[in-house]
Amino acid sequence: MALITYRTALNQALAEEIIRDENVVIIGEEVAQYNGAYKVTEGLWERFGDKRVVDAPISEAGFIGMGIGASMLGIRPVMELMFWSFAYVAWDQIINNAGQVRYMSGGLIHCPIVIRGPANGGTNVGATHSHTPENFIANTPGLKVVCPATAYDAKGLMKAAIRDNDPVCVMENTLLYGESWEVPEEEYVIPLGVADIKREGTDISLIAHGRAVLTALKAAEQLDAEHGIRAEVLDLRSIRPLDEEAILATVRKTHRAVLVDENKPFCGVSAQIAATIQEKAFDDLDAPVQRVCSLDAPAIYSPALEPIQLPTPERVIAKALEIC
Amino acid sequence: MALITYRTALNQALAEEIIRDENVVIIGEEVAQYNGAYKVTEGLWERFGDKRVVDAPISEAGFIGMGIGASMLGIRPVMELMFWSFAYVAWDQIINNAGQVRYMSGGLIHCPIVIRGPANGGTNVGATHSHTPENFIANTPGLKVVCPATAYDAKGLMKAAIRDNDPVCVMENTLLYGESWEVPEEEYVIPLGVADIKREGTDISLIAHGRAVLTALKAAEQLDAEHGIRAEVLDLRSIRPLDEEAILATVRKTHRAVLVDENKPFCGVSAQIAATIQEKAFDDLDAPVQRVCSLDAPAIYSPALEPIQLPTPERVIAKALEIC
Amino acid sequence: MSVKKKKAPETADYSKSGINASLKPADKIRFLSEMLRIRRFEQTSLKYYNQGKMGGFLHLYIGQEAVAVGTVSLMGKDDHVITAYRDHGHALAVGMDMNACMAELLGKGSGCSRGKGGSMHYFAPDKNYWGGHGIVAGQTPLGLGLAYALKYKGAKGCCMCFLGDGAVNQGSFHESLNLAALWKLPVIYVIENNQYSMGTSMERSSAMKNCLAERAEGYGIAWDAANGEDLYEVRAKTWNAISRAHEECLPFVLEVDTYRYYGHSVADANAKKYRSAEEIERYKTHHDPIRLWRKQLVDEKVITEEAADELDAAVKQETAAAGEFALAAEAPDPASIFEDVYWEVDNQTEAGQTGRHFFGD
Amino acid sequence: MSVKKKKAPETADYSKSGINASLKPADKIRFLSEMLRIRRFEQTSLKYYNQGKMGGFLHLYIGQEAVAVGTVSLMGKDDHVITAYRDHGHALAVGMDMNACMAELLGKGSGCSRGKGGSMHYFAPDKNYWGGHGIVAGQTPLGLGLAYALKYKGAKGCCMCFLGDGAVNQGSFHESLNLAALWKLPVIYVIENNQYSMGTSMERSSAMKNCLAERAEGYGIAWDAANGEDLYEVRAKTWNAISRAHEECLPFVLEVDTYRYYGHSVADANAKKYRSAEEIERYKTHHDPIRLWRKQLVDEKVITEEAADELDAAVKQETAAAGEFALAAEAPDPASIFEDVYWEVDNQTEAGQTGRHFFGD
Ligand SMILES: Cc1ncc(C[n+]2csc(CCOP(=O)(O)OP(=O)(O)O)c2C)c(N)n1
Ligand SMILES: Cc1ncc(C[n+]2csc(CCOP(=O)(O)OP(=O)(O)O)c2C)c(N)n1
Ligand SMILES: [Mg+2]
Ligand SMILES: [Mg+2]
Repeated sequence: MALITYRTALNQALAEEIIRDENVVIIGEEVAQYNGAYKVTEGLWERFGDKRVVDAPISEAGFIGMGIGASMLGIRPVMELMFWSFAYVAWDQIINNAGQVRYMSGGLIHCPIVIRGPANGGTNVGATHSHTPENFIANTPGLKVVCPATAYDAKGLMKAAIRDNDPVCVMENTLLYGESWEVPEEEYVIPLGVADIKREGTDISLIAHGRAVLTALKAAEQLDAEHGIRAEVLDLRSIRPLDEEAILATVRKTHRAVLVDENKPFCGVSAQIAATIQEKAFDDLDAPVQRVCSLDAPAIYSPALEPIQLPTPERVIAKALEIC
Repeated sequence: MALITYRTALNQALAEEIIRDENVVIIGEEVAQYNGAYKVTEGLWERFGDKRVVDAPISEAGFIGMGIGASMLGIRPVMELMFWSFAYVAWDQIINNAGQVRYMSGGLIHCPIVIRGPANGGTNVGATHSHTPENFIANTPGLKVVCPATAYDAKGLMKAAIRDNDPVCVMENTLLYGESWEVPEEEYVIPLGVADIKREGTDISLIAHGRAVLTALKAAEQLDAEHGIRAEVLDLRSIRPLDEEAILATVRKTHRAVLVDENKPFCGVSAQIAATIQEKAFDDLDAPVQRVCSLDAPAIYSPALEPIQLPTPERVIAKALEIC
Repeated sequence: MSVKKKKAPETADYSKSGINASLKPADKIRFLSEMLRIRRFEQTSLKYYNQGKMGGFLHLYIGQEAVAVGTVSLMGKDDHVITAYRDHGHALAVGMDMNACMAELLGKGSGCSRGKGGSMHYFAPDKNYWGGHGIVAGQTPLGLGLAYALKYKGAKGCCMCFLGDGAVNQGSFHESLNLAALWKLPVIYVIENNQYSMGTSMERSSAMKNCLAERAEGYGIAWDAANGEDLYEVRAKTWNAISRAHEECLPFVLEVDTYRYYGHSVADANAKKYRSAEEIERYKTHHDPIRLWRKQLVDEKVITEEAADELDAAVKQETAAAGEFALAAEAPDPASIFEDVYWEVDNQTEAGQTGRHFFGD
Repeated sequence: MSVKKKKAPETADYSKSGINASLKPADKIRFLSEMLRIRRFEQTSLKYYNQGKMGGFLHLYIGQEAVAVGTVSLMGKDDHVITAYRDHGHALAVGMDMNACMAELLGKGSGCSRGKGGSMHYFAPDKNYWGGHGIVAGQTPLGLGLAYALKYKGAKGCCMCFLGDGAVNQGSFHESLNLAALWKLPVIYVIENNQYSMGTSMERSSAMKNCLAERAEGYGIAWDAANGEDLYEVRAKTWNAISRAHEECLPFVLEVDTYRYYGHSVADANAKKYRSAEEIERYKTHHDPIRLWRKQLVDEKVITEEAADELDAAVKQETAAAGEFALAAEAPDPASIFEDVYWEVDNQTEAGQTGRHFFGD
């Protein structure tokens, strides 16, 4: 196993899929000659040329819509949004075209498209650049969405997303691009809809997705070291499809849950998870499910304050202690 | 008290506010000369003229953004979206401009804009025209959203929305426009953030917003008549701000809740309400909070099937019986 | 009311232009038949709509038939079509099954979209027909994508993407134009200018120099304007666009003047308020594409009045039969609500079975 | 690399045009001072950025100063400004406090946006300055709205809305152009064409006939192109646009050729890859707006070389002091995270107190 970055893992996934399937094409702003604003596509244009790696002008509605149209004819575009925040200028294309055309056509059309890019706060880029719309996407039947937390997951999920015949939104994280994890040399694919226990435990479940998984892991370590509480950390990995069984299984084991979620609280992903747990594991719960989300205001710029706006291990620990 | 339609109630609210405040201007597609696609603005152009009631071309991003800009300089635009579904082509304007500019400017700017129009399924207009984005809006700190269920509420909330100095989204319902309720002749305003008990009860709480309130009321009647169960029906009216106290109070009284919600289930408004109830009234609950949402697929066209895709009294009753 | 006048009859005789000169009488009669099929189909659907047998909207194409039939008549095997919600004309022109189209209106399981799309959302990928789209101009980047796919695959084809005179003011259309020109994509935007977007005349919705297609200039895209009442002219000018797309892989914007006789949709109660009865009457009497084409064929001695009447009668029968088929067809199975959401689920693949795809129960 | 050449020096001598002929020496020196203040401010901010004292992005305006200073110098009491994320130049030009601007970069509570907006989001409504917007072209409909409000209120003013050469390809800009023309709104779109959007040259992002502003033709909007290295020309052509807006309440599109010396943002590691070192050097040496203006003033004998050096030294002191102010300023109070979200809450009105506004705890 090699220690590689989340960015490299994604890059490998893209390269491998470009090679595997001649219909895979990477399209986005600065993905080709510039090597990607965040260097996820580094070297791909040089390796695979103009046809497979395409620089787009700043026209997200236009080029995302175009990608959807091309996917209807069998192309498998992997569209980069420089930030997922920019999806809002292409929102109609994503929700109404990618999300609904299979349904409205009675199954005659499908859209094997991937839309990917970072969706996270924490880098002081301000409110307009820090959206995390996985809850919006997951609200929309017809769309799928995954939020990998490690390099291993990023690679495996990206490959699954590209091979999937439905539109899949992959939400990455600029704060993770430079982090490293072990990744096998051999090819592997991680199916969408399968959660992963990132740490075993017996006393409480910390359920998270994306970078919040790392926050949960830190909290778990501290809970163990300082409070003797064994927390299990469940990484959802995929939001839709969702591994509900894994969620219920961990709660049935620990009887307590804190959900860690970088979404804003109102109707964030953790609202759905909390609602599900209380509905389906009501009698297994020894305490209310707790949520730790981003503080409920637009993302603040100030580097002094933004770190505390996101879920912190401290806030997770405090919630855990409340119910343990 | 006069019996007037939901449509007329809205029309009165608009007219009264146009008269009250010279900065109020109605802008939207077909709102003026055509009298509104759904006739909510009927007669206003004739009464108030070109300056106050303005027909816009099909450019939602352009004119909603324009309205937001005008509101920054003190105009109070009331923008009609012919359907809230069309908000997705203006999504960036709504979320990033109306929603974030006050914050990003450190409070120097505010946007007293109202964006209104119908947001509902049930009229066989297909998946692209049946979105109910109140959960998306409520997820966004900086925005407010209300969903009136009756003519009385529609008028009072619309007037409050127009006078509010923050951006308020008013989500109406084409299936309610023609329905009538008693509305007082005297002026009144309903503050945002105050829920309303539409029916008192002791055995179970049915919590809903928008047209789902009427579904809940029908279910409550039948529960009473056929099962001797006294259901309390709480109408949220406003989603953000939210009357959490009223929600917790009814649950503390009845110890059981079914949430009725025309949103799609994943991260719908009722997910947030369920999460809140289990968190804050955990010990008061005698059973898990249940949710009745729209069936989890894009809105189907077929007039034979669409009615059962929305929450029905039958589904509400079934859920209520499960936990009573 | 619209100030823009129908163009004065052009001197050019498009019946002689290459693509038309080679037409056989049978072709010309087929065009008449196709236009009639559209009109009679919609008249039948209108009857059902008024009887309350349909839900939602019904946007009639009546008056515009020469545009769909003329443009679509030029399609080769790698040419594709996409349009907006006023989509019956193009659907029938590409050869979609009339029964399935009628059944769709009535929301039946045997509808072309299994009752899921309705009037605005017809689809037939096997006929290179990609819908039927309800969001104004939403089809314009999709059409671009079809052209992109054709070029990517090396096919000598194009995508004709239809839009209305109101749709030109949506940002996605403008973004599409820039991309089409920048990347030399074989997409032809056909603006069906019927002079109104709902109740708003073109002058009240669109700023322009002389015409809407001229906006293409700003992107260096070639454009033209055609008189949509004349099938020959529509074909001649469309062929020019298609040839460019096929030979040079270049986009084109073609504005076609036309007119709809009915309201924006059948629910449009104001259909006779925002334009005068005289205006509508003038179009029906002097500019009706079917009437004009029939007269043309009679003048050319391609058809007799009697044969034309017979043709019409046969078409009426066909549409009536389609109506009966649709009425008799069954409503979709309630379980089908959850079908056609995810390909992987429908096809019971492994990916369709890992994790929960549907929520709420 | 950009093919588009700087225009050959025009024969017109813009120093003689009405709006420039009336300038007093003090005005001309003030313009020099303002351009220097922008440049020195940004050089100071760059130092802090490289020291890790800032977060996020820093988009430098250096090289483009004559555009902001020239256009803003013409603003009257009812003229307003809105721009994108490359916003320091316009902010200082309208007279925003340099200390507050620097403190904002460092995320301090005394920053112009209370540390909430950062580099991309400066605001000063009291100076008719409406930001600072991070979404490309997002400011274009907002600027239209400012113009709408001015017209609605009967003010004789306009809104100058700045955007980049990459921003012209966003749909919202196109929608804004149509609305501006249709409703005759006094908005002036100033395209600051620095030839690149991030690492993409204009030719790789924008299809056009001859220039970007020409897209205005399709909407019947007047337009012009100016050489952004020449403050006189910028002022003369902007004044033409402002006069139209004031007198006839009409929109305008003005494309100004300019150049940025630094990368797209400081984080742009490729700044010297997508364009040649020679290109950058050529602009710095031959087309620098400050250098050229200084020379002009010396030639006009409005200032001596020594006085210009003194001015520059004073400006450097000012920016250094602003830097120190910002460094010493306090971080915002964590409680302020929840401030400035809702007006009604901040102002403790009744509406701000009914119902729960914030969630999560
Ligand atoms: C984004 C969006 N805005 C508004 C509508 C409602 N709407 C449907 S069709 C239409 C008029 C379109 O006119 P035009 O483009 O001229 O096409 P026509 O109906 O004349 O064929 C409007 C306003 C919509 N479907 N989508
Ligand atoms: C909708 C959107 N897409 C992409 C971006 C990322 N981005 C920020 S600036 C920029 C380049 C803009 O270039 P241009 O308009 O020429 O302005 P300049 O930076 O040269 O001043 C890009 C791609 C964004 N902020 N918003
Ligand atoms: Mg039209
Ligand atoms: Mg630029």
